[in-house]
Amino acid sequence: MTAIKSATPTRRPAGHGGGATLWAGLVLIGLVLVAAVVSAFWTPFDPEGVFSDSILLPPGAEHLLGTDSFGRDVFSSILRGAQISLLVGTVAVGIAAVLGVPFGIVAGMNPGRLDQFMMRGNDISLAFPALLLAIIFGAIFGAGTVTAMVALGIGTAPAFALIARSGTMQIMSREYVQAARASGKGGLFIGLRHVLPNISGMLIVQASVSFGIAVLAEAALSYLGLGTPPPTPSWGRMLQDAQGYLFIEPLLIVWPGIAIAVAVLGFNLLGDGLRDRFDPKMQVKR
Amino acid sequence: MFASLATVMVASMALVGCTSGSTTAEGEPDTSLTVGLLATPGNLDYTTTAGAAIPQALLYNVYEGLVKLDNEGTIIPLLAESWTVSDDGLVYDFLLHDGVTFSDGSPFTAESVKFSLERVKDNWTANGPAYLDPIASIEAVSATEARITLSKPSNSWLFNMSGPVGTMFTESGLADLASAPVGTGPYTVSSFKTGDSLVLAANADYWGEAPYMTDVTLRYFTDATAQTNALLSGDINLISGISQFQLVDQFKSNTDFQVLEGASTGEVTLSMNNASDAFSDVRVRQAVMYAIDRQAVMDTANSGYGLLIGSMVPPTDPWYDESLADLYPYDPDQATELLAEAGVSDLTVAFKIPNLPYAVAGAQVVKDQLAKVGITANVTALEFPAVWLDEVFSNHDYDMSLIMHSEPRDVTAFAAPTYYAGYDSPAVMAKFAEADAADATTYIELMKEATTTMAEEATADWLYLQPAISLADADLVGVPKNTPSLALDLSTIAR
Amino acid sequence: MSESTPTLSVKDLRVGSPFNDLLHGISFDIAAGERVGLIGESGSGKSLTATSVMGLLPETLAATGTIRLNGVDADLLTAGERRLNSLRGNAMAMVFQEPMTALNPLMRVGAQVAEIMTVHRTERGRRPARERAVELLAQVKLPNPAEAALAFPHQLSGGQRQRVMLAMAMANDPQLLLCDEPTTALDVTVQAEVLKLIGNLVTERGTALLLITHDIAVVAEVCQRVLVMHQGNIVEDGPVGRVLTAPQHPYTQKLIAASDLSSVDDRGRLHTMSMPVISTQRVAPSSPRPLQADAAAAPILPPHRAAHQRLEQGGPPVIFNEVAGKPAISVRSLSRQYRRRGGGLFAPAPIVHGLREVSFDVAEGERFGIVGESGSGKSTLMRILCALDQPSGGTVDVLGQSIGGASERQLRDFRSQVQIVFQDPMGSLDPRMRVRDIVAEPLRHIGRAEALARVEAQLAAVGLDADVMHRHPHQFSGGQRQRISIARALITRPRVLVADEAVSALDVSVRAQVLNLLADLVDEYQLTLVFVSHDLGVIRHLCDTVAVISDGRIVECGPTASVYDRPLHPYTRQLVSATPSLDELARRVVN
Amino acid sequence: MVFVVLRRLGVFATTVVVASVVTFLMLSILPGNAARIALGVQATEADVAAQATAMGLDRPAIVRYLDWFGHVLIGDFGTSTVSRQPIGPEITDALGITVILVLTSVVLALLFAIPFGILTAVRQRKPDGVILSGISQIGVAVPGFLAGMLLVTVFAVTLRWLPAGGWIDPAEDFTGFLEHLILPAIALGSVQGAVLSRYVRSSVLEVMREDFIRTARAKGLGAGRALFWHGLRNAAVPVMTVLGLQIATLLVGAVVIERVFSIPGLGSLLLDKVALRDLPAVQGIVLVLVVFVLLLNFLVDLAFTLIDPRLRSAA
Repeated sequence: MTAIKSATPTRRPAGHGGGATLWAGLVLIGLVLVAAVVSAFWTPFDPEGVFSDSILLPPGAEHLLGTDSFGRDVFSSILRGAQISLLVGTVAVGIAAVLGVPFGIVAGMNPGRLDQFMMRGNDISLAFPALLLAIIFGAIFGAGTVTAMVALGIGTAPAFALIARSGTMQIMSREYVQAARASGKGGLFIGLRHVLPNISGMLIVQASVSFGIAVLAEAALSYLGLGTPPPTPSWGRMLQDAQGYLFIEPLLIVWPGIAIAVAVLGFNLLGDGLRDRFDPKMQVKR
Repeated sequence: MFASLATVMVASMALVGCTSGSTTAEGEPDTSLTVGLLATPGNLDYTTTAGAAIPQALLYNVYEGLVKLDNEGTIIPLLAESWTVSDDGLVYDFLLHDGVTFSDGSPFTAESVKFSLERVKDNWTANGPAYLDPIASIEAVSATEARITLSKPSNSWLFNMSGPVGTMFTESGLADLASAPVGTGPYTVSSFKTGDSLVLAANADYWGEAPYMTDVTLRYFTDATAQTNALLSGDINLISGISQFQLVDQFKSNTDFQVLEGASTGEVTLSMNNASDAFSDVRVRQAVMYAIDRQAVMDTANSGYGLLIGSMVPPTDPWYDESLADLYPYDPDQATELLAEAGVSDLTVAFKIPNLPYAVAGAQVVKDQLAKVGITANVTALEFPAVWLDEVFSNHDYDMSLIMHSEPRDVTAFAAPTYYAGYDSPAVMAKFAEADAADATTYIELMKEATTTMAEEATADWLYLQPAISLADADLVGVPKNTPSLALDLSTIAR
Repeated sequence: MSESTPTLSVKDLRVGSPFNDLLHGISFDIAAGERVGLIGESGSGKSLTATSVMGLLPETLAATGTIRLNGVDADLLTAGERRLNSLRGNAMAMVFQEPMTALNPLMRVGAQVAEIMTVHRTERGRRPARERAVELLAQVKLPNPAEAALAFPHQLSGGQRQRVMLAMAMANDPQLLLCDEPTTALDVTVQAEVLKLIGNLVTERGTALLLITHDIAVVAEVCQRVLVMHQGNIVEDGPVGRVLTAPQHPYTQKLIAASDLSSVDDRGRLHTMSMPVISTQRVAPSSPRPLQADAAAAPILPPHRAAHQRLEQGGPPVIFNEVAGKPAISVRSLSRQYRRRGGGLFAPAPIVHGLREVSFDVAEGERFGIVGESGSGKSTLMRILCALDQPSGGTVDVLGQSIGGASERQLRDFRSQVQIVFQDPMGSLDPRMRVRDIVAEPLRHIGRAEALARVEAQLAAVGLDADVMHRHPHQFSGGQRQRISIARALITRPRVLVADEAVSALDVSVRAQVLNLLADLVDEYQLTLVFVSHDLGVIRHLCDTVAVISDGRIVECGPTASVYDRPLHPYTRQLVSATPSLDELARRVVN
Repeated sequence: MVFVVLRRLGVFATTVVVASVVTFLMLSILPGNAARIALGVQATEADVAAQATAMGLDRPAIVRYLDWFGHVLIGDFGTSTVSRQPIGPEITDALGITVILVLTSVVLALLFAIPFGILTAVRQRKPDGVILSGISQIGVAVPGFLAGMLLVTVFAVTLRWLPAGGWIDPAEDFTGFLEHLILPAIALGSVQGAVLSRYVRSSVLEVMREDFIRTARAKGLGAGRALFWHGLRNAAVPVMTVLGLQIATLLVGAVVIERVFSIPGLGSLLLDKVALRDLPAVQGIVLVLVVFVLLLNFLVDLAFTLIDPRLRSAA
């Protein structure tokens, strides 16, 4: 009966607002990106050195956002901090996708026993949240950016697997997959040529949302001392350091806070925008 | 500093009298106290569990020894009313207080002394059972007379007796050391939750003068900020030994609170692995000494709080020598010269620090300063205690580290060739041994010499002495300022 | 009918989005108790008309004009939401197309029916409403209504759900009932019953009916008057009989002609609405002949004539359409059962019988139709014939290749010999691929240049110009998409072509074109065609042999004409009577 | 229905076992010598070795696993190598605290998210709807612990209205308990609420497009009533999934807030025990956390089958 469905005019995707959200997201992410790139070549001051003579200066002409307890220029640190956040986000999401997507596709393409089995496995990995992994890994391999990224990646993978699976199952029911099989195409070909391109939409949405989550998680981990070790500036650790100076220089807590919010907001908006942009038929529906 | 310190003490003591007097006049005084501390004990058994946290809570409060260290670091009688030492310094006769009972009701007698001290050798695994090695024999002359004979004279022995190893236990109280300690002290443990709180209640039938505070809660925090927030919001009354000093200033200006600065035994040490290729050459170590601007380190990492000591000796030790602080002035050129002399160029060292705030902060400054003389320090913050103890302390797998040594008179231990500093100087060890056996005056002399040698040979860079800063409600008096021992003595605190 | 005030009167109704106009000022009346059909192809705006009457237009659309309902002073277009709420489901009610999704899945149907009465206070209190609901369910002929009332929608069949929708709609005796494609999603036999039901209900109660559909047959079944809609305008308005027999507006004429599968032109092709696209391209640049020569060598004349047989109740399994010599397809006692998904650890998986003991042949070059309703097993059969599924019993030989237990490797040659055309013109083309890649997909071991050449040739053969090669599927209409999938199916020069509901999703006009195209290509390439469909009409037009399949069994099989004119099996009779040909319908309405 | 439950239970059990193995393996490669930590800096290597044997650290992995999990099954998590107390109580205490905290925050979150999410969905095209959903977007982007810090600074430190942290057992002093609960619960709840409201919004939007809502409208229900009577229950399904996941992740996720407010919850306990290399305790905690999550998913699944009749019949 699908025939009749597609014969009737398909509803237009939800909300023209999608465009606006999309752009807002892109702009914010753009800001972070620029900060990261610029800081790779130039920052007003060295964000990693120690300047005993310029400790805890208030915002001013020389130091736009003031300096921290090591006399570091906060503005420089914020710029450089963007690198860590993006790095963590990218790698974590990358790992998650690389692990989760093929897993999900394979499960989705082989309904029945294998699928059941794989999904149980997925449930178990779902039961180890990223933060828990980060704590354990931190103890095993020592805390650090890499550990955090890996933990977040593995912790996020199950989500990707689920999305990929449900998407795959939708695609597999489409007739063009039947047609491909009827002309003797193997699973690999179908997976790569038909399934992957057609679920990429929802995967991108998922990726962008996960990215935001990863940035937040990195902050939380740094706050717990499980994140990026000093002197490399990380927004999360800047927050933690600033906590001690809440009464001496309250602004120190504001800047990294804003930075994090901007990044996360950016990726969430992007995600929502894309979700509206992509064909509504591709949305996961129980 | 000493003077001021003493006077304040006296003043506060005086205050105890009047306040307690006045308050009793009108209604019930508030005799409950909540103290905010950082390191939480894992359990309450310091006979088998290391760490300063347990003694801090229990020593002098729940457990008592024959002698104790007062806040000035002098040995004063506790369970022993008095004692005499034979001329050869081998035989100690302790006269014990009469009618002392343990919190479980069992009596404290010379037998208890014999039992407790003999127990140490076989049953203690932590907190330095070796300290009692000098003991040859213990006999209970009478119920109130205990005689301890040493195999060789030892100056450090009696001092150590003021620490955990010297504390008195009763056979009937050993059942559950980990959570229900039984001692003769002014307080008893009424509840303990790891990582959260330890509640002490005044011991009703305490043999000595009853403490002013009847209910004391020790609350444990994971970071100093939470600690100070708690004090500001009135959750706690006292923070003993704040660890992040940028938090202090806000209290100085606040009349609701008092800031008490005292001396501790915590030497913040930039340790170098004397046995490693990097630092086996004394000149390289000395280069480091010149390369580091300790004042700057202290200013940045410690908000300027602390005392430059230049050796592993705090002012509270009799053989303290202020002059050592200026032994190695900040002089990068000198440093580079020494390096050149030693034929070392672009030296790279593994700088493995514990992931503790002061260490992380200090290391960044040190790294920065070493870089200026061409030494690259690769900082890795190791999880403390687990990984740091394993890698640095046990396996000596490091070139440089940064950690605070808080045990009192730990310099002798530091000199031991098996210790993680890897400092191997028979001469110095011999001197320490000699000193320990010598008479009181030569003891001090020899200790001074030995410690000075260590400073000169740059065994380690003792950056500064961590100040003992206590933050308290304005109305608290008798708060111990110094921490000459591991104990946090609650008995003197009053309103 | 004009003297008494009409129940519904629509004047100059215009609906438009910010971007384009969808209804260009349509006007019509419906008298009390009158049954009016609104017919048109997808996108003609017929659904919009209904939704505007109900005041349920999506907020992105704006409507002007006037819509008046008898006894309502206000203009429905301008009336306030509160007022409309009091009318909807009360004075006017509507039945929607998708029976699957139109009911709340989490609510018992009885309650859903009762609700409409409690909402409008036509029944005091819940209990009486519930009781009334059961009565209504009885009136829409739902088997044991008391139980049905307690059922959840997913426990009912499509037809039953649609009956529930009707019960709901009629609950408050509306003076106007709107039905939007009420039976399109249903099987033909069910469709007939539901239509009958609608007819009876409205005549009994004198309710005015506006029935929206794309299917003239449906209109003819129930309606007195028909409005023909085309691109947002009503192009013709008249009594059904007259419109069917003597359509005036050219569009209507074409529409009628196209939907009449019994009347063909001299070449035996259907009348299409536009000029036949294909004819020009007849001279296909790629001449299949050389390729075909050997394959087609076996002369298909004299044509194999199928025997007309039926399956006796509880009788022995029959081998239908047995072919002397070497048949293209030979199926013997084929059965397929599978366990429903989710079986496993504890719950024993329920076993579903897709096919039971099916045996038949298809001769080389024969046009073999398989007709059946949803769940009859026709799709399973189709899938097995294409080796997309494995038989669980029996043997299946296609072009001498046995399907049972064959590996992909063994099937490689088979794959290029047997191809499929699917139903859903959207779903059968990968939206992310370009047309050239879609069509080229079945080709293997062929250089890119040659592949492209063949694609271009094939597209031409199905009547599409070369420039479509670089476009994506969504840029095409349903008909064009179906041409593309036909091109894909034929590019390997298959000998057997399986078509699964290949035209069910298309508008009548397009349907005619595609059917003609298929017919042409089958002739040209001398294909053996297996055409699976629920629509007896289409089959009758296209196939020379038809097998009627029901509940996993072939119940009757024989030459199309004789099956159609002299059905042996009761089920077939039901089926046939449910799909009358146009002139038959015309006859019915006229007298 | 019974079958469904049984099957799920079976699956649940097996997953738990597998999870326990994973947990054990993960932690058995933990560096840092528990014995050394117990003895401290003055102990000799010989002492440490002896201590290790005493702690049974030198037995083969499989033996230790079976020994451990066997006891866990009979509710005995073993004794902590540090506090030398049975671990069970320690865990249950901490778990209790965390669960109270998490549930309170989730309730707060729901109280905020449901109306807010529905509002933003219904008024999605109106300016106020857009603004409100923008606000929730920002809420999602704020780190929870930052919210915590700010709350402490304002309400505890500056205004001195509420305690800056710590925890009081409700049995001891209920008002005190509430006082200590409010700030952390809000800190945790506000962010979760923002997140939830996003999901509520999207699933309400989803439902509003469903055909049966149109049917309801055609029956004469106003848009509001149609959504309320027919929409929300349907919308609840996806939201519940998220909720389950949230609670699950929060059990550990709360650790950050627990740190800010120095609350002795499960997360904090985990961090402490990891720091002390109290292996039995860490294993116990991790296992409890994991099982708790699995249990939650299990319950959520069951809840679905209750809400959605379609799942009842289909196994």
